[in-house]
Amino acid sequence: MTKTVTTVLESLNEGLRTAMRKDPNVILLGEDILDPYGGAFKVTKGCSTEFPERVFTTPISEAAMLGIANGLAMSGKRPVVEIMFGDFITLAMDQILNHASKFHWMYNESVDVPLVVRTPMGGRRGYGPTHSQSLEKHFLGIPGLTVIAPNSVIDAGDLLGTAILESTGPILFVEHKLLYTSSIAKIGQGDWVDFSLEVDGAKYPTATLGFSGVTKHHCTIATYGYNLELAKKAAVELAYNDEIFCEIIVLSQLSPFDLAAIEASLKKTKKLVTIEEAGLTLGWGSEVIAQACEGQPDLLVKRVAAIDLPIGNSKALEDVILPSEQKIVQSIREMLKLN
Amino acid sequence: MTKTVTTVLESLNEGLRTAMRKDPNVILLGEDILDPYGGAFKVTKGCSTEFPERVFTTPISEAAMLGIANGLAMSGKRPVVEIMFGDFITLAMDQILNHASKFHWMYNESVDVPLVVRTPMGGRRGYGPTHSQSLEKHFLGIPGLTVIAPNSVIDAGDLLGTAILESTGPILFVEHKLLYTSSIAKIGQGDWVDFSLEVDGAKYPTATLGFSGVTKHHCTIATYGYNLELAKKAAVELAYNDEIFCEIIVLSQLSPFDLAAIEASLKKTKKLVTIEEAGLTLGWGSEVIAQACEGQPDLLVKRVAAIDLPIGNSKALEDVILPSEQKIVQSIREMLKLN
Amino acid sequence: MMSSHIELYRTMYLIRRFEEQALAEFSTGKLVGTTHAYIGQEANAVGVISNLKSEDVVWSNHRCHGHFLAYGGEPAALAAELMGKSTGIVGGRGGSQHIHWKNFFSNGIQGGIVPNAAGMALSSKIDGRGSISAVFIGDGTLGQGVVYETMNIAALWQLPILFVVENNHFAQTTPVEMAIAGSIVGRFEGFGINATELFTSDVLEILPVAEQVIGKIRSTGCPAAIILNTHRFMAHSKGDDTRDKEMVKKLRQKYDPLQIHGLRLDTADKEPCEAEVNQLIDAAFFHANSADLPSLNGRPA
Amino acid sequence: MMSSHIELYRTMYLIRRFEEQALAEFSTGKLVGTTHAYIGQEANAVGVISNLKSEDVVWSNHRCHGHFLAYGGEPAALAAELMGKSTGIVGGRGGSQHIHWKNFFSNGIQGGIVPNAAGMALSSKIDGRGSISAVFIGDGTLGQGVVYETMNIAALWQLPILFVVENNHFAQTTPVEMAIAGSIVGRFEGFGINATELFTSDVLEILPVAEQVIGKIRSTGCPAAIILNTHRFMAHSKGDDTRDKEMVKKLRQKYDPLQIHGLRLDTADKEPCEAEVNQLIDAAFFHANSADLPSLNGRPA
Ligand SMILES: Cc1ncc(C[n+]2csc(CCOP(=O)(O)OP(=O)(O)O)c2C)c(N)n1
Ligand SMILES: Cc1ncc(C[n+]2csc(CCOP(=O)(O)OP(=O)(O)O)c2C)c(N)n1
Ligand SMILES: [Mg+2]
Ligand SMILES: [Mg+2]
Repeated sequence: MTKTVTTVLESLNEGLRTAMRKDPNVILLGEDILDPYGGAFKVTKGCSTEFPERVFTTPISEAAMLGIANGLAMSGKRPVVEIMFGDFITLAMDQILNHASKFHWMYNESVDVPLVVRTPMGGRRGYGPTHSQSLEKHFLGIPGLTVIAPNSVIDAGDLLGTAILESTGPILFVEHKLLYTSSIAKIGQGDWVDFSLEVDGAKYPTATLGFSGVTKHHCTIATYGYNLELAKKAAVELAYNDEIFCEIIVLSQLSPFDLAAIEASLKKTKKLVTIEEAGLTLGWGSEVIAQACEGQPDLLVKRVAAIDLPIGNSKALEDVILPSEQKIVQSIREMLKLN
Repeated sequence: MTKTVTTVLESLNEGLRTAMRKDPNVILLGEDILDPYGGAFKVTKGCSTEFPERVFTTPISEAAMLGIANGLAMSGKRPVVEIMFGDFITLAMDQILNHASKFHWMYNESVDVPLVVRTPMGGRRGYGPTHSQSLEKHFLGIPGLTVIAPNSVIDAGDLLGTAILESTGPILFVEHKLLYTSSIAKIGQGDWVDFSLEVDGAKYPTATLGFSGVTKHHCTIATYGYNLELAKKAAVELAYNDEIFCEIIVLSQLSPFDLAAIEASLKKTKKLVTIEEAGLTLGWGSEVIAQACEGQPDLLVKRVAAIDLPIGNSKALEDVILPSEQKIVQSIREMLKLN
Repeated sequence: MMSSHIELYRTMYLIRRFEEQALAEFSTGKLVGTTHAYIGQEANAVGVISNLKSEDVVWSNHRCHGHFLAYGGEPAALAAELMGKSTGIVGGRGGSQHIHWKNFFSNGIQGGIVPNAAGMALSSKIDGRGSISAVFIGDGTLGQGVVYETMNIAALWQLPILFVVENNHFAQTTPVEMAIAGSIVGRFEGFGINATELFTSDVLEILPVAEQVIGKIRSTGCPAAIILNTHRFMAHSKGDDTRDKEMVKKLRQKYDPLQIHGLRLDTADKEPCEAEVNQLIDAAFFHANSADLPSLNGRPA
Repeated sequence: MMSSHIELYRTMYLIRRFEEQALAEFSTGKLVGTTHAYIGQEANAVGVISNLKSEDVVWSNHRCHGHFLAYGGEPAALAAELMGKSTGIVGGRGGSQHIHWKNFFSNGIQGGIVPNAAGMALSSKIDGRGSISAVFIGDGTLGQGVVYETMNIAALWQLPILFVVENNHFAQTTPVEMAIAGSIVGRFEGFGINATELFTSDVLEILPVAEQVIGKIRSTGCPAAIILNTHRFMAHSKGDDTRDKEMVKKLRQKYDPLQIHGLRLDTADKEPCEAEVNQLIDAAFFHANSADLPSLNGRPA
């Protein structure tokens, strides 16, 4: 590959195509994924041209699409399903929860169901209440299901490739719409000049971002996906204005929960803020905080998330409903009693 | 009504029929709900005989059933839908999340959607992985949706009646299968001899159970639905064997979360154990604990729930996967470092 | 019920101009999000909805502007909704595809509206109100299972519901041949629902057939379907048209409902009508543009 | 492929005896949970599955015991599964309606299995393996939308899948007239899928028709459906029968597949066959009963 990949979208596209090249069992299913269109957000662009016999554009049938992918996965294929907007995953919930995720255990571990459901989530594009949600929280904790979300500091294409080629069970792969156009982070440069980065060796890695040269961080921020971009800005503001240094832990594996990196950071900071775009109640952060507090009784904790409302169409409404850099800064200041 | 109601099932049945008598707009929809069968768990028994024109037995179409109920609710009716097993609610998730729960807010509060979805949840009957789950956790926190669960210390029929007759928005009403045959608790008698009971005046009330005569409780147990029965036994064992007195808070409104009673109890005990039958991860207890810990930093907290696995069919598997009196006792002893 | 030639033309022209203006505002960045223009399909909305009464219900989809305007909705309120303003139909909360006004409703999940419409039809039937529900779906939406669940129940329970399938031969980029096996009429018939199919963009052909089908729903209380073969002249939403440009141009030449029906009008009637509508549209977008943005006002419920 | 008269009888008798024994064990409390007896429908499973090859796939539903035994599954493993034992088909994890062995699968969510079967058919097609998927559903399950989503895709993509609809005229307590509008055959045809309907409990009538339909699926690669009008003689699950007892008795007199086919056999063949099966069933339940209960063995994944 000589083409320089600069956005997360390009990385995902590259990762998808590489996976298809490596394994002839990779099959794509989804609505409007054929070239020249290449999918509503273009992640599948080029795939049908390169592998015409392995890309199936489907009718508007999210449940059947998932059900067919289950059947493919149980008979030697590695299907990758695109749900055009994550909001429609509700239609496939039965196939995900009562079929794909159950078969392996229910059939006494005699089958694998290696399928990946890719879908864009998130707001801030003015698409309104049925095209802007972050519904992944409803799928965290489903036994047998792995939920993954790329971000800008790890290789999103590799992450997708690993999910497609190495999974033995179903994976929900959640791509925030704004992440597509996000640049791949260059740590120590540009926006990221103050930060150092450590990425663990996990299959779906966790990244730890700290302020370079700072020996003691005061607070742990846990987040995933696009919200890292907000977390970063908030951390910079707190560092410059308040001399509060936050260590940011970015997970790519949302479920099953593996919070080792967060716990390690908390040993030092004793303060935890979670950031996510879904509605506050029973979001990803609730589990993170519940686990953290079960493990360590003396923490200060706080969740930053959307207000529990549909996502209004108007930008003015999106702005008040969704989390923002300002709300994160505010929450951390409140938690630390800096106001 | 002269008939003496002794089980929660009878109470629910009575509540449903009373609601139908009170308001001619109450309409029932569900699979196999006509007499003489009266529904798989008999909650609707007698309704179609008394109100033949208001009880609609449906094809096996959970999504359409909910969608039709939405339409009814938005045009003056108060539909009550029975989903035969809670496990099938996945099929109706889109209608619940992207339709019923959204319409009121999305349409700028110009419509109400007063519908009740009743469904049995829970295991311990050997029905296997697709007929034993407690999936309500996936529906907690959906903006616009209220989730209610009856229990044996409040009047379940009244609760259902309130949900049907007084709701302005959609309600998911979750009935644990074992609750049907549970006796209505007589506080201070039989099994309940040691307990005192306080029920708050909320629309969907919260009950606080304490040991009568005990001035200081050591630990707060928060739970809902059938799991109160386990909590009670565990509390009795801890009281007799360990002289640990637990105050039990039983919520009937699961979502939106209103944890005032739990917080009040925690002010005194500083120790919180949540009990639920769903898988541990991102269960109801995660939100309870996250909120509690955000509010008060010095708590000891612990969740008791099922192992994150499908519910095996074999009783031997149900027993290890689901929470039990013994696991609750064990967890509380561990938290209090009594082992 | 409206039916004079000029009135029919006026509504179709109103839809056309509204959509053109909305697309224009998008390119200048005044509108965000997305929009699905109804241009080319105007005769469907007008031909069907002209036959409805005020007690009847309309459920519509992502491509709802034409249905809304044919229903009598305010262009200014729709423009404001698209712009996310507090004066929008639903205060800027819903946007282009999520609106409600009187007995008109739309939602952005393909297919999900169909049982909602059936529920309202059931409500009408229970009360003996005599009103019907009309639900508009596209060809692609026939991919959704809940549509068939609802057909079945509507036929079993004899619900007064009109299924309107606007077959514009594409679902986003997917040609109907890649999305629908068998036949649309055959599908309805398999569920015991009478279906009438038309191949026209002439409002004067759609109007009487819709009248007849709707009349039958009213008199029998039974569901029925109209399949309207039609064409969209613009992209699916904003700029995502993968169809051959020449082909689309030819469609427009042949099937433009405004052209077809416009020929029946005297210039003396048509020109003032168009001028009036042009002004209305300008005013609608002008007012929308200067309206306030919404806020939650501390009311998160 | 098995096809001698006595072999057909043996399999049907095996199913019958298995189900009778399972129901008996329920009443004595040895089995918990629930079970859905296949008694009365034996000719369907045997008639269809006898035509399948080992590479073919079978997806079944809640009423799966007959399908499983016709597929060649071990009665002892099925009995142990019902009893929640570690020697069960899936180690006691699935129970009566959630089993998997070789290319046989079942699940307890009505309709959801249909796209799973289609996915396996697609896999076979992609690889050019020539194998087909057969999926068994009941009349009531035609209420599920995903069934139609799958019909559409199977027809569009020409997937080698056989839809077997066992119309036993009831879904739990719901008579088919209250559950299905239009016609079952018409529904398949609306999606461009050829459907053949039979009204018989005679395995010798089902067998050749299934052979022909399956042969056509193999040769054309296209989906097809068989609608088998049939009758269940026992309750839906354990004791929940709301049907008229006399009516059921009459059905049994007229439509018992074992009676119908049994008449063709000599007593000299039939008796030893029955004796052998009786012993097999006794042994199956005896061994199941004494087998160990499962544990998680510290492996929660
Ligand atoms: C359940 C669901 N899946 C996918 C989409 C995305 N989507 C919006 S419109 C559309 C195409 C609809 O095609 P059709 O029904 O033919 O209507 P048309 O756009 O042609 O008017 C798609 C796939 C959606 N809104 N809802
Ligand atoms: C999605 C779903 N809804 C409801 C049920 C409960 N249920 C199990 S079997 C059954 C009736 C099925 O009827 P039919 O398809 O005719 O099969 P039969 O039992 O007659 O063999 C129902 C309603 C289910 N298992 N799955
Ligand atoms: Mg279309
Ligand atoms: Mg049946």
